[in-house]
Amino acid sequence: MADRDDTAAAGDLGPVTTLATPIRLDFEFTPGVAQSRFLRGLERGRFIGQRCPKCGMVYVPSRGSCPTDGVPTTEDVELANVGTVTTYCVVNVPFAGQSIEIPYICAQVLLDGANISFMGLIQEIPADQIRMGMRVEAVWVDPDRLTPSLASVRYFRPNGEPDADYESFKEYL
Amino acid sequence: MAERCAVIGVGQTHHKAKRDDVSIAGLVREAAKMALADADLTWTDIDAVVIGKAPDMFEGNMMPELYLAPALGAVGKPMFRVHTAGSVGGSTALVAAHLISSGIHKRVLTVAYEKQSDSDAMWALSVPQPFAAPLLAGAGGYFAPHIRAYMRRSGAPEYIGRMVAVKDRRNAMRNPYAHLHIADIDMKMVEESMMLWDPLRYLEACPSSDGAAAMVLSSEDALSGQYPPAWIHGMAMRSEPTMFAGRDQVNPRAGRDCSADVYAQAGITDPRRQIDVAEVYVPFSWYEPMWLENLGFCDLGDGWKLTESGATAFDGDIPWNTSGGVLSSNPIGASGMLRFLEVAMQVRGQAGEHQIGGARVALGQAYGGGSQFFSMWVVGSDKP
Amino acid sequence: MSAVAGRRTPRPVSIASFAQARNVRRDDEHNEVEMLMPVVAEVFGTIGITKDDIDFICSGSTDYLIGGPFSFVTALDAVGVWPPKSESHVEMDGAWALYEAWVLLQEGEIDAALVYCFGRSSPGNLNEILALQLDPYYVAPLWPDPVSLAALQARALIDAGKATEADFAAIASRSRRDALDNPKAQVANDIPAEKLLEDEYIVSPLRRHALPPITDGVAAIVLAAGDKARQWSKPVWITGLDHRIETHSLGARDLTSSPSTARAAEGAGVSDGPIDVAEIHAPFAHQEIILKEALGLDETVVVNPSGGPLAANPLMSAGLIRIGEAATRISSGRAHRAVAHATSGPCLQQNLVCVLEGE
Amino acid sequence: MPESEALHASHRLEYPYARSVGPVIGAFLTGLRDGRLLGVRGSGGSVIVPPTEYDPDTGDDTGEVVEVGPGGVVESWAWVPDPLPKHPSDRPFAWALIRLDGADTALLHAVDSGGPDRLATGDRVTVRFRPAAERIGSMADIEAFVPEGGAA
Repeated sequence: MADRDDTAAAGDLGPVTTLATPIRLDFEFTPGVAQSRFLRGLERGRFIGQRCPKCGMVYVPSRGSCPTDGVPTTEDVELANVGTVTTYCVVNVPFAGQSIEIPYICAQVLLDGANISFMGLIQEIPADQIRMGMRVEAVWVDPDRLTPSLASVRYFRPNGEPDADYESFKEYL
Repeated sequence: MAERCAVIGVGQTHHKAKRDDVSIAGLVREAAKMALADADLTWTDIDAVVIGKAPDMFEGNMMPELYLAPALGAVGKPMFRVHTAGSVGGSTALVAAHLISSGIHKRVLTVAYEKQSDSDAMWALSVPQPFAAPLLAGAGGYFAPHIRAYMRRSGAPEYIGRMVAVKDRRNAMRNPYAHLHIADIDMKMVEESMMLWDPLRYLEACPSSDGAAAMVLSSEDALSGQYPPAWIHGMAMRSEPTMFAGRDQVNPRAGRDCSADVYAQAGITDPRRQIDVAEVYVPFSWYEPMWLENLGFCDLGDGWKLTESGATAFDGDIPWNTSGGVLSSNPIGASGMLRFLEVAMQVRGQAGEHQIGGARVALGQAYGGGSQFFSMWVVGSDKP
Repeated sequence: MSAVAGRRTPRPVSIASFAQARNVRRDDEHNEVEMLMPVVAEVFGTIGITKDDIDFICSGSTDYLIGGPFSFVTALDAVGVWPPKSESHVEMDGAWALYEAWVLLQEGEIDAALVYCFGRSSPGNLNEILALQLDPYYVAPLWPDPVSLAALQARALIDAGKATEADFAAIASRSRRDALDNPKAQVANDIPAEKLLEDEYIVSPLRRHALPPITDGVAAIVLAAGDKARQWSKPVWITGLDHRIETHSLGARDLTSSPSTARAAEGAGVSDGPIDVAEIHAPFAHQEIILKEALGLDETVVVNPSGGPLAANPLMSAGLIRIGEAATRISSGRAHRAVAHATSGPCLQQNLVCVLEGE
Repeated sequence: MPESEALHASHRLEYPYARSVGPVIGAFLTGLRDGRLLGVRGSGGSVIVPPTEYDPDTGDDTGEVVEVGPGGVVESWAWVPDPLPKHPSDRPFAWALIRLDGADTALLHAVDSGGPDRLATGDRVTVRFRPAAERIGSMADIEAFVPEGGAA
């Protein structure tokens, strides 16, 4: 109907088929009060979680509420530097924003004392030797490079303890 | 009491990696006009329009119902926009259906779409935020650990995922609208495809597609169209939090509760026996056996056995995703609606080469977020 | 279900409870969950219920305000949806989330719904963000800001002889004076209109006073039907609810009128009885004039006693707040029948009208 | 409790979207690149500028492409004394809705009139394209509209 003779005739460039519309927007971001406490803990080389006053579960990080009760989590709980790999995958695919050489292990780590796992990088072990239940410890960046960010945790590595029993973490899969 | 509601028109685009021949409006109109034609209606016959899509950042077009209102003949009418993450195509259809079952409208057009190629799906799904964890895994990396957990729990052999990948791609060969048409797909090809997120291989993951889906829904006194109506026998949505202590991400309770609700409405007590065909949101191969269990088609831990037995294959007793499913076409915002639309096509007998003969009751399911948002409907050829 | 002469009689649904945060220029301490939690607690607490009494939840928000996808997903943690709930989200103002919940309540299968919305307007630059609502090929690439588009509409209104700049100032002056009685308002003051006319133009013919403030705010409403409507509070009934959209291109619209509001008002039955109070979502002063005409309101109607959006305009929430404010006027006995209005899009492209009545 | 417990950081959301435009928008953008203004005939015979695949009121398919302009009438305008960084002009200008000759709908663009006292509703303006070598097929190919018979 439209892209015919008269419009294309004017030049040999051919019809316009795409339009570049770059979009750049700037924001001031805050993660909120509760998550900031977690992040400030990372800056000190510590994992700080928060306990729900109703169900007693410990969230790390807490976004400020207990996701099941909908009430504020207020009691800070310092967690261990060690935990258990509940499940994992091996990342073999390059993608934009990736900063680690593939293949590498991406695991759900359940810190001792927490009731929720979070995703962490596992190193110092070949990718084919990772196991569900493996005990791991956090390796932090040098003290002078600690920041309020998960980048302060370089990675987790096996700490040599015997694997956790499947029954002990199967509720967290 | 709720009014009866039926699907009387369906339309979808040819889904492709890049639909570089159309604008966003052109894409949605392709599906919408096809649905109107199927229902023998024009824009003026429609009372209200409900659209859905995944994040606006895919196209960089905020609240697109505003720009798309005239393109979908919505001027002067109610126009509504739904966004519930990956389940959005399903929930959009449900919001549209409630506009009928509540008695408010007679005919509603519902459309879902994604034009992912305007940007990059991987970018739009994981826009890096300050203070967030470094980007570790990408989209499939979120789900791969849960797949491993399923394998551990059920003892499923590793080739099950490959069977699903082959089955759905072979089904796609019967569907002219599917994005992926891999004629020579077999177990070996899947096994030799690149390992992306171990245990997930390239050919076990969904593509990224441009595409749109549309349906015309009608009340009982406003039926039209060339094919018999697909009556809605049950519909439900359920959500649970993204992360909480003791959350079962392999077999989420929100999915179980949602199916229990929809089955109760539809009078289904034995899904495997009573449901003739299902379209279920399976973006990664292993989600077929996982959802077989979650949706109650078998006992816990037995989903993979059903897949292995061929029960879910085109000639099985409960064919799943005869259209090729999300594994063969994945315009994210529309993927859920395509599930709902495909089962309507089945019970209307208009699915062409991927039609299951005699299909009378069918289940459509969509899920989204971290397996936390579910929407489902059961449609049938009989009036409920 | 009756469908007499095109308009059915809806199932009575009551605004059982309403809560909003104090509207502020900037809340940069809290994330959306932390902003919502106290408001959700209040909307339940004032009528003595919990989340377990709720059958359906619907929320309204947009990802673009904070520049990250899926902000509604984590916001759910402010409610605690466990066991799983029937729940949905619209990428629209909370007033449309209320519409979805009201639709479900019409079927008679459920009796209670929670509606909430959140809009932090401060993190980004609204002048740029809202340009992304415009035609992505022809208009958004030029980055027209919402103030400029509103100014085109205001000029058209003046040219049509329907208003003067003094009218805009009078509306702004009255709104912010009324806001002095609203503890949740962001901008409240008592400045005479003549003084406001000394303001500089931001984009002519709009001076600063005719613009809405930039606001962070959240709000929630509990809807109840059946026995719960009377058990939980003195009912404020939704007797009519409708919404309509216009075409998108500003150059294809008559900007001096709001036909979509007029149609929604007809659908909601605004003219079926006298209106005491109107809470109108007119972010720019001149839009109140257009909307009053479209709603068919005469000079006896009290408009925006809360101060309206000129006193606080949290995006994605300001529409739902209009419904909450109108309901509050009725529940507190200061009005019997009220109309609330919400808008979306450039120059009032999409409009929702809600009619409320006390017993 | 300390003054501000929460952390803050700046966040940039940026992507170079590339949109396929389809035949109708493509015709208009091609016209811009070639220095011409095009519209499309809507279902009721009216001429829609800029052209869309659909009639803005009925949603019906639009028809033949027609040339419009280069002059037109200002239907409304708004003077911007302090342009924002992303605006199409870095000196004061007017946004205007311009109904081009031969068109039934108005186009939104910038008018460079030199001052708010030199523009009024109903004024005639004409298009000022960027030099041909700079045009790529986008709205920015129009530098601005200027008052007919003498620019600022």
